[in-house]
Order: sequence, then structure tokens, then C-alpha cells
Amino acid sequence: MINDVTLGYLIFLCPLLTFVINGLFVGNRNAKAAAAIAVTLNGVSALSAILVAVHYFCSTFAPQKAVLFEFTFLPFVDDLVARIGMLVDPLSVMMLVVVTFISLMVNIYSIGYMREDRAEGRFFALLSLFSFSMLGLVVATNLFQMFIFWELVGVSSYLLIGFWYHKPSAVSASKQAFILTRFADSFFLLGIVLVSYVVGSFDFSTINSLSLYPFRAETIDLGICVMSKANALVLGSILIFTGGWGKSAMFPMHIWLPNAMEGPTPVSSIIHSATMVVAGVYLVARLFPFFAVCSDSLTIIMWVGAFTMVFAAVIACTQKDIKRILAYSTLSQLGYMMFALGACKIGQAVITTGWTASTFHIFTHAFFKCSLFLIAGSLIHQVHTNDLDAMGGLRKKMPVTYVCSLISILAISGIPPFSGFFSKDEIILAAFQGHHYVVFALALLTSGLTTFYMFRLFFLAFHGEPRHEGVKAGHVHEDLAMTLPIAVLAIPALLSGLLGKGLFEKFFTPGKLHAPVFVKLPEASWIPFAAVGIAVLALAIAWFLYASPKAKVQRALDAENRSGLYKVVYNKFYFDEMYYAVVRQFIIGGVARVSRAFNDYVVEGLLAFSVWFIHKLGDLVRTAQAGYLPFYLGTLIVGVLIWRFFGQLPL
Amino acid sequence: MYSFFNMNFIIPDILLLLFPFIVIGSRLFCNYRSQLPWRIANFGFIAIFILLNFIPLASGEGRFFICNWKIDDFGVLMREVLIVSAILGIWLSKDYFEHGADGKPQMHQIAEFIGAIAFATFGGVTVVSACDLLTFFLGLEIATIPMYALTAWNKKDQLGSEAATKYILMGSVATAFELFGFSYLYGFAGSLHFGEIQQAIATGTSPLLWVAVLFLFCGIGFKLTLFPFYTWAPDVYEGAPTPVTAVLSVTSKATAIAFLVVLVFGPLAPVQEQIAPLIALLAGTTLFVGNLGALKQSRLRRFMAYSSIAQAGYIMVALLGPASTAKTAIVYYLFVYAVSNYLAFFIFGIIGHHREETFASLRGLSKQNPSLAVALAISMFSLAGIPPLAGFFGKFHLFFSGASTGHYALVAFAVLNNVLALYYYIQLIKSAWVDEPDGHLSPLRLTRRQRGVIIALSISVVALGFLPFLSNNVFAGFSF
Amino acid sequence: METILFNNIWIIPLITVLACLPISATREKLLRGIHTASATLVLAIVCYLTYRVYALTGEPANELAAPLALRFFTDIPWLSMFNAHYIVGADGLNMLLLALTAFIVWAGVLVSYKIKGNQKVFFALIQLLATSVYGVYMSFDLVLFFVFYEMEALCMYLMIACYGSGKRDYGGKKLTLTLAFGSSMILATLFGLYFEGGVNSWSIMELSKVSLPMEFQMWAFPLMFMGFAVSSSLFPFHFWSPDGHSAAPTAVSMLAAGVMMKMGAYGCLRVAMFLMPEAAKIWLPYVVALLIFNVVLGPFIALRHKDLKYITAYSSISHLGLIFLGLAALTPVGLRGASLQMISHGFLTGLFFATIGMIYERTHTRDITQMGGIMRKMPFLGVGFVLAGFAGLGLPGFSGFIAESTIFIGAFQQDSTLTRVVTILAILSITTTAVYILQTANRMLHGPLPQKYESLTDGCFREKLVIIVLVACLLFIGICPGWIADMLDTSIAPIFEKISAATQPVIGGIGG
Amino acid sequence: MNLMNCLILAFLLFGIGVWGLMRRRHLIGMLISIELMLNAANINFISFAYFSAHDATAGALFSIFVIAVTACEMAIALAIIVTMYRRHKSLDVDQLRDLHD
Repeated sequence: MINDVTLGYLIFLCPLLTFVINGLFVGNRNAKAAAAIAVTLNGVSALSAILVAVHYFCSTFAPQKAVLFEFTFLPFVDDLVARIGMLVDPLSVMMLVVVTFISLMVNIYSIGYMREDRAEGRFFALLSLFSFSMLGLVVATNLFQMFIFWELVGVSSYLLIGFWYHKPSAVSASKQAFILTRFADSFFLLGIVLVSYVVGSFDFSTINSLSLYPFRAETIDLGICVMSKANALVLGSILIFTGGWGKSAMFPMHIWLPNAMEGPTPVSSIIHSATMVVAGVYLVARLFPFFAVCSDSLTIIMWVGAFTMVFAAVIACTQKDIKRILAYSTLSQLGYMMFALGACKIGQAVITTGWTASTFHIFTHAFFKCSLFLIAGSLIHQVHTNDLDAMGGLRKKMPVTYVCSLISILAISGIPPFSGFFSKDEIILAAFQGHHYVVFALALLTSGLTTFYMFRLFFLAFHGEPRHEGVKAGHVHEDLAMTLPIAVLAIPALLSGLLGKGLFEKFFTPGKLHAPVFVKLPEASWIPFAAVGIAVLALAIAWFLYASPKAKVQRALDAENRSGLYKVVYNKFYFDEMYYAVVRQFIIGGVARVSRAFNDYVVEGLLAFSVWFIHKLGDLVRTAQAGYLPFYLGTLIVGVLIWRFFGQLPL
Repeated sequence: MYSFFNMNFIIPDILLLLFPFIVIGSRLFCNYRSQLPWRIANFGFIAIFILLNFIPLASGEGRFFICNWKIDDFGVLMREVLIVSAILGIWLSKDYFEHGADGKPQMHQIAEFIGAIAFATFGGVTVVSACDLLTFFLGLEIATIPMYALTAWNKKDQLGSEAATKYILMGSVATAFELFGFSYLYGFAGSLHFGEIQQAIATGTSPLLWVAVLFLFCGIGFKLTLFPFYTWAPDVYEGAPTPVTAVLSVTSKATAIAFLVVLVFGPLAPVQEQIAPLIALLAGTTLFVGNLGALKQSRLRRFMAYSSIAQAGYIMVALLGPASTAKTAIVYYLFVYAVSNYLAFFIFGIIGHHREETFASLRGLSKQNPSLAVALAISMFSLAGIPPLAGFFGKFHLFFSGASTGHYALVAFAVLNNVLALYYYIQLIKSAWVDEPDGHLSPLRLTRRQRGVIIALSISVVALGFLPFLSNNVFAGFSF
Repeated sequence: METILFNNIWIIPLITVLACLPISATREKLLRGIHTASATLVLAIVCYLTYRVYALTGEPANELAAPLALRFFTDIPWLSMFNAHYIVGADGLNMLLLALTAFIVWAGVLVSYKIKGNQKVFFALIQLLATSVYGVYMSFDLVLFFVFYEMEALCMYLMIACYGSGKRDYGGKKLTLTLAFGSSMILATLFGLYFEGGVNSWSIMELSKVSLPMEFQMWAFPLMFMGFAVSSSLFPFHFWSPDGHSAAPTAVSMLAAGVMMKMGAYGCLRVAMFLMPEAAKIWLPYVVALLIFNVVLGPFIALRHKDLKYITAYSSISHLGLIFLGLAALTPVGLRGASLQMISHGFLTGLFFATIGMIYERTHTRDITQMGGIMRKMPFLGVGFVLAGFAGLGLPGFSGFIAESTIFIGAFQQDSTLTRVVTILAILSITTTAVYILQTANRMLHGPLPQKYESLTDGCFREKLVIIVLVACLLFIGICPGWIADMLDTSIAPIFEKISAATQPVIGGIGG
Repeated sequence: MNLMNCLILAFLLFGIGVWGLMRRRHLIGMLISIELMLNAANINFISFAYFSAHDATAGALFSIFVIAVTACEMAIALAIIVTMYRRHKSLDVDQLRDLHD
């Protein structure tokens, strides 16, 4: 019998099964079988996810939180129990659909993309592990489960980014990604420990429904300082957000994401669209009532998001590596989602439009970003380089790809009626309604920038003269397995906004808030037009610079003789170098060296000294044994005197 | 006198007294290369040992032979220890009468040698069965004087004679101290009999008594190699022939410690608390100094000298406990110590028969003769007090007795010194197990006797400790 | 029946040693076979008994063993001179530790088939070591406990110095003497326990019923705790472990790091804290300060090392620091976390040293800067190492995560300032752990393959079996930790009751 | 002529013995000083026996035994010294430096 619970199990178990079968048995022997298994099982899980979603949203009773299944994992003290369960509410159902669908697409795509690779089986296994862990994260019913799968997401991304482990760049990139996110996760864990200690439970239901008043009186000793439990909760919320901060690659922990390009392109696409980076946003969305209660942290969230949004967009304008451009665009879009969540705060009150907008943007962004990466992948597959220098003039050679990429780029630039328009528009609206005018301006600016760099990429890649011998010679063709997912993804990229809008506005609320809700919202019907206008303007500039008949493409692609400012931006504000300096020089060269020196010289030195001292005493004893009889006789006499005076006899 | 007519418990002592005369006398009836004295010696000692085991234990106050020859459980067990030591000693010495070893010439006059050992043993017996100062003193002298002679047994070996000179000169000085102490004790109590001395002390003390105690401890401190009276030991142990060193390190130590036990738990019992600090200090300093001295030794017998100095210190710890515990501990430890020590000396002897007795000549033992290396490791670990070997349980007894009167600090100090001890015993094991053999080491050959003894001793070292029926047998019913 | 089986756990290795005495050292195949068989037999027995203990959880235990709930309880008079008894028994904690030991011993025998030198002696020593460790975990009489505890010194030096590599004599001496130092500190206090306890018994159960005089506890507890902590390489006494492990042969490193280092922590919990809870309450908050080195600086030191075994040794130091963090928390969760960490780290470090040993057998170097790309040539061993690394950095799914999170949550409930600080630092330093583990794995396994390693071969079946079994254990604990938690709670409950019942003594402050 | 005088005399004798033992480098001389010390002990015994002790015979007996015992001791010592002389051709204790650490 097929009911929601079995479907829920299916959604989980299919990817896990794929991982186990491919990883342990099939993987190395038969790549084709591995691919087949992966696609079929992921298809099943995607299908069941869609079924669940349909059944959930079409069910007669109003959509609400439901726990499909839940069992105890590890009990701690009385109420503090770690459980593994499956939580179903609009947000998680939406994410289930997105994750399973995207991973199905990517799996299909990988059949074509990884055809030449000798470790195809391992690739499919890890890909399924990746989606499995993301699914577990999405349906988590409590912080502990979320952290478990959170870590699994991190490690599987590590394995996938470093998939070509013979490439030093890939290895170091994967290490960087894992360690940076791990660094953030350590704060996340600390936050979990702190919050669970104060609240006494991991469950979202408990944490999301508490209010700070009972905690104001009691204090807690955090070692460094003593603070009231209410403040401790605020601190905890910030710590928990730090986890999402690193996972979603918000500034300044953003550098791992562009470097993660070293992995195979399908990996980048799934990381950027569905599985990894949105986890951070999802975390904040999932715990939104809690953050709303600890409302100070929302401000931080907003500013972090907003800054990353602009920062990444600026960098994206100058890059030449198409995957890097896409990566920075992802950063910028994540910034949108993040600050939308933060922007819900108005003074002490909290509105939920931003939350809806943010989740909506997660939804739409997944599709077009995934398809963009797949497109980039197929381009790279043709010209064997990431560099825009080598592209251009591909429009004729790859018509389907061309059309799909146009759709996705229009979507991301927020041109109606493509999907991106709706979600981004809602976000900007939320910023405006939240009276955060600076952020609002930044958002408008960034939407222009987005349009600019996306079309820069578009024009440089598809228009103009071919700059690559292969392309010139016409060795370029479209691979079915790679083009099919692109085409399929173009549909939601086009329509998801249009169709989803109503759904999201109907169902999507973060749940009951314990913060005062702001009722009267300013009317702003002009915002969409403003946004679209800016986008069109930016499009025009891009066309003028890169596609118009008198555009100087060579000049555009030349990174050398430029202004200093351009160079700084082109080198990503030298952030990689700064990180390198800090880690190498300060951590490894400084702290680690000092601590090792302490161990080797102080501790071992004391040991060596005591040994030396004992040996000296031994030498003393043996020098007394000079074989000199009068001395020996003397010791007899002296001995009597010694014990006479020190023998403590009552003489 | 109540048991004047069943004197069978005295038979072993009488035999032991007659025994050396028989052995030496047997020389008159055979030529000098005959095995007769050796056979008689073996038979005699073993017979005496067996007879001793027939004496029933747990007989309370002990039994008297003409009123000042007391035989109690402690005495019997000490007799057993001494006889065992003597048997092992003559077995060890046998080879040295067939060919020389360790650069020393071959030894002669086995009969007299055995006789001397027997006399020394009898001296020890006299000490443990004395009831008055005179017998006590005589026993000590009978136990000591043959040792002087034994040390110098190799007339041709000038190290031996030098060692003997040092030994006897210092020994006589120590005897003088001893006598001085005795004289003051006599002066204090006005009698030589232990019982009366004890009553006198119980009634009250005076400086005279303390001077006596001081001199007595200093005098016996020499024989027991306590700090700072141990200085003779390394030289004498090195100069003397190996079997004599072994006998010295076991028999004369056993005699000396028996002397102290009889003294402290006999006449001085009422003032045990007052002299406890002195005992503790002696113990602590002695074991520390002994361990320090042994750290960097390269010659085996000197090494064993320091190690036995340290062992003396450990034994002293037990003297702090109550009588029964202390006696149990000391007797048991002496058994264990004798066995482990003789095992080590047998191995060194075998080494010494083919090479010089240094650490260097142990190199590669584990490759040439693994079983010998294992036996060496066993004896060393036992001396270091590593369970489950007997040495650990022996030390445990000693510390148990010391701690039972709350001397935790001393016990802790002694236990920590065990680490030092372990260090130098491991040094020796290292040279036998780890160091690579350098080519020009003459190969080792074991006679049947040697192999048998080594196997027997190794087994007993392993088993004596943790097998309850071995370690409980005689001590279970210990009641003083 | 089961009681007899239980007692056989430590007897079987001894019998094996005796049985092998007459066999000549040249017949190595036979010797290896016998030892493998006996190790497997013990493993089977222990697994069965562990299952039994789990099945009996909650059943009424032998009332003679009160307050502890012991199964297979045996009490025979042993050495009447000082009332030493032969008391053994099993509750959840030590049964699991026995299972760990059995696994590690089994793995250790399997990995040392190719050991150079006299295999007869080597395997005999391994069995003796196994006996001592089994005995420590089984025994509830302090004399018996100490006898087994000290026995290790007898085997360790010979094994390291004769079969080790590198500075083997130095390492062996350092390890043996430091451990002996620790156990002598313990011995010094044992007598005090007996005489101050005043019940004329060495039995832990009997002694736990009396409360020892405070001024005795005040000096005895630190002495005993540090004595045990020496073998768990708590800060001032950690120096033996890197040199010792790096010098030791694979099996010995596995046993030493896997099970022997747990003996110390076990003793701290079972003897020191159980018998002297008042002093524990006073002292432990200060002990926590030492952990800053273990937990925080340990990973950094590992970061600076190039030798695989040094890295692993320092990671062990930091992981064992977490055990003490759990103990010092003095909360049930913390104690359970500490016990979990003992078990988890046993398997984890066993796997670490096993793979390192196998790789070293092939590459003949442990310097990670010399290696690279060997994942290509030996994927199985590489994966084994990486999995060990993941378990080490506390990845969910492996036992390490369970243990560490339990410890963190438990330690955070102890609201003394110092503990809080150290807990926070410990949580934050999981990053450092990740850094050095990934750096090691990348340097060694990834990147281009040097020319000289073209001819490397992957693990043989025997080695694969070891890796598979150990990884399976790690995953098993990591994925369904509930039952282990139940087993541990039954044995931790009495200890915690004793501690929580301990009233703060009148003489305040340190030193009484 | 009372107990104290005798004890003082004995003590002085003992001290003289020690002094000689320390000063002398000649083995025979050292033996003689040892004899002095032993006899000091004898004087103690006899004086105690004469003045204080309640079984006076014991002390006298003891001193006689002491004389006998020291006689054998000296005999052995002299024998050893003779062998020494055979080897070293001198009786100077400073020559006895072969055995040392």
C-alpha cells in the first residue's frame, strides 16, 4: 500500500540504496549499471517526492506541520533526546521536490558528462550520498538530526569537490571547502549545545515556540562572562546562524564556493542549486520563529546577506571563468535570500513577507541556476576550458543550449515573466516594506549588476566570432544525455515563478510567531517596474559592451592593462591571498608552531632535566665509590654521627 | 623446659652444626679430586632442608632448648631460607672448582668452601634462635667470619684479597660498634637475656638505651648495607668469586635482617614507635642510594651489589609494621629474593664461564640462546617487582607491612623508587634483548645441572607469586 | 556456564602461550594459526557475553556485588596474607571495553603476520598483554586489578624494543617507565585505601560502601587520578605516547593506543572517582585546566608533525582529553560520553594504526611529505585511512560523533566556570582536528603519485578483513548508539549515585 | 673510680681507636686500632658488670667471649693481609685502589 509514510521512506532510502550499491558493489566494476541504478532510484525518489507534495498541497485539510515518522536516536538527559524523523510542512515538501528533482536531472546529465571518467561508479555513489544527506537535513525534526545531516552534506561535498584527487587544485579546494564549513559548524555545534542546554530540547517545535520572557531572570555562566539566559539564547541563535553563514558561503566565509569549481561540473551544479549552499538559508528559514524571537540576530543576518549580495555581484562582473561567474552569481543570489529573511524585522516587530519571498527564491533559483551550470558544463565539455577567451560564437553550434541558456539568464535577471522575476521582486518588496531603504537600494543595484554580468557571459559565450579552433572546425555537437536535462530544466526556469507565486503566497508562512507582528504595510506597486527597468538598462549596457557590432571583445576579455580598481575586483579583492596568509602564517606557522615548541622544549625539557638530575645524583654516588678504604671507614664513623643527629632518636 | 624429652625439632640444627666437620673431615679419606665431599654436601643440605619441613609450625611462643635456644615459626622459616640459599650457593660454586671464570683462576678445596658456607648458615641459624645477647653476638660473628675467608678464597686473585681486606677491616669496625651497642644495652638492662631487656625497656628508657640502639643499628647497618655503611658492598661483591657474591648477597643479608627482626620485635619491641623514624630514614636513604648507584653500571656483579643494596632498603620498610605482618613479609620476601637473585647469578655465572661478566657480553643473548634470555628477563623483572612475578608480591608484602602502621609517605617514596629500579633492570634486559651481538663473543654452553636449576628457578619465580597455595602454604597459619 | 566462559577470557590467552612453548620458533605458520585461533575464540566468547549482558540489562544482578550490577560475578579468596580475593564480574561498561579489547587483539594478531624476528616470543607477548588488559577490565579486587594493570610493563618494553622501528629502545623505555611511574603512584595509594577503608577488603564494592576520611582523600585522590591519567596521557604525562607509539610495531601501537590508554581512564572512573567521590568533587574542576593542552593544543601539535604515527599519537592525546572532559563534568551524560569515547576511540585508533602499519609495510616510510597519490595504488587501505580520519574528526555516522557530542552536551551541564571555558574551547577545536586529518589524508593519499610507488599493491584479504571489521564496528556504534547507551547507563548509575551522594566536605579548599 | 670514669675511659679508648684507624695507612696499624675499639667495648662490659648489672657474671663472660671471637677475627685478618702482601708487596692501604667504580 502506498501512503505518505512509505513514500517518505522511499524518498530517503532510494538515494541511500544507490550509494550503498554503487559504492560497495557495482561501482568499480560496471559503470553503466551504476549509472542506470542511480538514475532509476533517484527517479523513484523524485517521483515519490512529487507525489507527496501533490498529496500534501491538495489535501483537504489546511497544510500544517506533520511528522511522518520519528524514532529515538540517542537519549541524553530527561527531555533532551536526539531523534531521527521526517517533518513535513510546506517548506520541507518544497525542498524535497527541489532536491530530488535536481539530483535526478544532474544524475542524467552526469551519464553524458562523466562518460570518459574511470571512476564513474564512485561518482554516482557520492552524488546519491550527497542528495541523501541533503534530504535528511531538509526533513529534520530537531537540531541534532539537522546537524548530523549537515555534517554529512559537508563531507560528501568534500568528497565530490575533490573527486579528481590527483589534481592538487581539486584536493586543496575540497579541503578548503570542508575546513571552512567545518569552522562554521563548530560554532553551529556550540550554538546547539548552548540552546539545547537552555531550552532543554532539540525539537524545532519546542525551540520555535518559545518566548524569551521566562529566561530573562535566570543567568548562565559562559566562562568568559555571566549573562542572562535570554541573552544566551540570542547568542545561541547567532552561533547557529554562523553555521548557515559558512554553509551558504556568506562573506567573509565565501571563498570556498568559487574555488569549489575544481570539482566536476555536475557537482557544482547540484551544490549551487539544491543541496549544499541553500542549506544555510534553509536553516534560518526553518528556525525563523526562533530567530524572530531573538530579533537582534535578524539584523546581522540581513546585513551579512546584503553585503554578500553586492560584493559577489561586483566580482562577477569582471571574471572570465564562466563557472566562477556563475559561482559569484550564486553568492549574490544567496545574499538575496539571506537578507530577505533578515529584512523581516521592523524595529521590534516582524513581518513574514520576506520569509515567503526568500523560500520562493530558493525554489526558483534552484532550477535556473542548475540549468545554467549544466549549460556551462556542456560548453566546457565542448571547448575543454572554463575560459571565456576560448568561447564565443557557439549559438549556431548548440541551438538548444542557446535557447535554454537564454531562458535561464532571463530568469535570473528578473525579467518577467520568467521565474526569477517573481521571487526577486518579492524580496525587493520585502526590503522596502521593512523600511530597510539602504538594503532596498542595494538590492535594486544588484539586480542591475546581475543582469549585466549574466548577459556579459551570455554574449561572450554565444555571440561574436568563434575564438576556439574546435568550434571553428565545427567539432561541436550536443550530447543528448547532457542536453535533455538542460531542456527539461528550462521549463521550470520559465514557469515556476508564474505557477508557484500563488502557492507560496497561500501556504508559506514560517508558523506562529511569538514576536509582535507588524500589520500595516506600505503600498509599493511601482517596485516591479523599477526593478525591471534597471534590469533592461543593464541588459542594454551589456549588449553595447559585448554584443553590439562595434563592441571590443578583445578589450573586454583582456585582464592585463586595466585600472587598479578593476584588477582588485578581478582578483576578488585578494581574499584568497588573505586567507592563505592567515592560515599558513598565523595558524600553522604561529599557533601550531608555538604549541609544538611548548611541547618539545618545555615539557620534554623538564623531563630531560629530571633524567639528567637523577643521573647526576647517580654519578655522585659512584664517585664516592673511589675504592679508597680510609674514606669507606670514614663513612662508618660519619654514619654514626648522621644518625645520631638526624635519626630522630630521643637522645 | 616443658618439652625436654621431645627434642626432635633440634635435630636439624645439630646436624647443621656437625655437617661442616663431616664434610671437611671427609677430605681425609679421599684424594683432592674426589666428588665425595660434594656428594655429602648435597645430601646433607637437602636432608636438613627436608627435616626442617617436618617441624610443625604455628606453635605459638616457640619451643626452647636448654632455655636459650628458641625455635619459633620465624626461626624455622628463616632456617629454610638459609638452607635454600646454601644449597643454591654450592650448586652455583661447583663449576668454579672445575674451571675459572671471569678472569679469576680456578678455585680449590671445595670441601672447606662448603664447610665455610655451612658455618655461615649455622651462624644465621644461631641468630634467629638466640634468646640472649651473647648467643646473638656469637651467631652474628659465626655468620660473618667465614664470609671474610670465602671472599678471599681465590688466593691467586688479587682483587679477591683486596676485597677481603676491605671487607674484614670494615667488618671488624662494625663489630666494634655492635659490641659497643651491646655493652650499653647490657648496661642499661643489667642483663643479657632478651626477656629481661624487654621488661627493662618497657618500664622506662634512658639515653643509655638510645646510644645502644644507635650503635646497634649502625653496626648491623654495615652487614645489611644500609646507607651510609654500604660502601664496602660494591667492591667486595665485585672482588669476590661469583658464588661467594651470591651467598653474600643472600645468606649474610638474610642473617642481618633476621638480626634486626629479632632485635626490633624482641627486646626493642616496646620502643618500636620511637625508633620507627630511624628505620624509615635508613630504609628511604638506602633504597634511594642503591638505585642511584646502579643506574650506570657496566659490570654485572657491581650492578647486582647496588641492586641488593636497594633491596635491603626495601626490606627495611617492612620493619615498620606490626610483628606478625613484618615477619611474614620479610620471610616471604627473602624466599623470593633468594630465588630471583640466584637465578640471576646462575645466568651471570654461565656468561662468566665463557666471557667476562659485563653488560657487553650479554649482547645478542636473545638470538644465541632465547631461553636463557627469557630466564634473565624473568629474574630481572622479578627483582624489579613487576607482576605477576614473585618479586612483585614480595615487595607488595613489604609495603603492605610498612603501610599498615601508616607510613604512607615512605611507602610512596619506595614505590616511586621502583621506577628507577625498573630503569636499570631494563638497561640490563636491553643489552640482552635489543643490542646486536658483536662477532667475537665466545658461544655459551650449559651443563645439565645449570639448565635444570635455571628452569626450576624460573618456574618458581613465575609461580611462587600469584599461586595462592604456594604463597599461602606456610604463612597462612602464621601466628606470633 | 557463562561465568566459566567469562573467566576463560583471560585464561585462554595464557593457555595459548603455554601451549606454544614446546613448538619450535621456526614453525611460524603453526604458531600464527594457533594464536589467531585463540584470539578468534576469545572474540567469539566476548561477543556472546556482551550480548548476554545486554540482554540481561535491567534484570536483578548478583546481590553480593551490590552496589554494582555485575553479571558473571565470581569471588574466590586468593592471597590470604592480605585478604586479596579473586573478584571478577561484568557490567555494561567493562563488558564493552572487553569487547573492544577482544576486537583489537584479534586485529593485532592478524596484522602482525609479517613481523620480523622471533614470532614465537612476539605472539606470546601479545597474548600476555591481552591477558593483562582483559584482567584489568574484569577485576573488581584492587590487588588483582593492580597485578593485571602492572603486567603490561613486562610485555611493552620487550615488544617495542625488540620488534619496533626507529628509536625503539628510547621509545620503549620512555613508555614503560612512564607507565610504571603512573602505576607506582596508584600502588602508593592502594595501601591507603585498604587501611583507611577499615573494612579489611580490597574489593571495590566493599570499599565503595564506606566513605574514606577526607584528609586521606585529599592527597590520595590526585595521586591516584594522575597515576591512572598517566596511561591515558593527560597533559603533564603525555610525553610517552608519541615516542612510544611511533617506535612500537603496528600491533603494539594498536593495543597500546586502542585499549591500554583506556585502562587509565577506566581506572579513574571505576576506582578513583568511585571510591573517593568527595575529593573528586573538589579536585576535578582543577583537572579540567590540564585539558586545555590535550584538547586544544594537541591538534595544533599534530598539525606540525610529519610522521604519521606522531600525528595519530597527538590525535589520540586530544581524543583522550575529551574522555577526561567527560569525566570531569561529573554528570551522567558526561560520564556516559567518556565511556562512549573510550570505546569509540579504541576502535578508531586501532583502525588508524592498522592502516598506517599496512601502508608503512609497503612504503617503508611514515613521513607524509614523502608520500602522495598512493590512493591510486592502494584504494582499499586509502579508504580505510580516510574513514578512520572521518571517524576521528567526529563525522556523524561514525562512533566518534556520538561520543563527542555526548561529552560536549554532558560537559556543558557542569556549570563551573573552568569546565565551561574548556568545553567551549573543545567544541571550537573540532576544526583543528579536521585540519590536520584532512591535511594528512591529502598529502598522503591524494595528489600525483611519485615514481617510486608505481609498484605498490593493495591490502591482501587478511588486511582487508581487519579494516572491514573495524570500520563495521565504528559504523555500528555510530548508527545505532542507543543500546550501548543503555548498557553504559546501567553501570554508570551506581557510580554517579555515589558521586552525587557525596556531600561537600567541611574542610574546604585544596589540601584540606 | 666509679662507673662514669670507666665509661669515659672506654669511650676515650674507642675514640683513640677511631683516630688511629683514620690516621694510619698501614694495615697492621689499623688492625691494632680496631683491637683498641673492641677492647673499649670489653671495658664497658666489665665495668657495667662490676658496678650496675644484676647478673654480673654475664658481662664478664661476654667480654671473654669477645676476646676469643676477636682473636679468630684477627687471625683471619692477618691471613688475608699476608695474601695481600704476597700480591701487592706492600701493606699501604692507599695501594688498594683496584676495586672502584
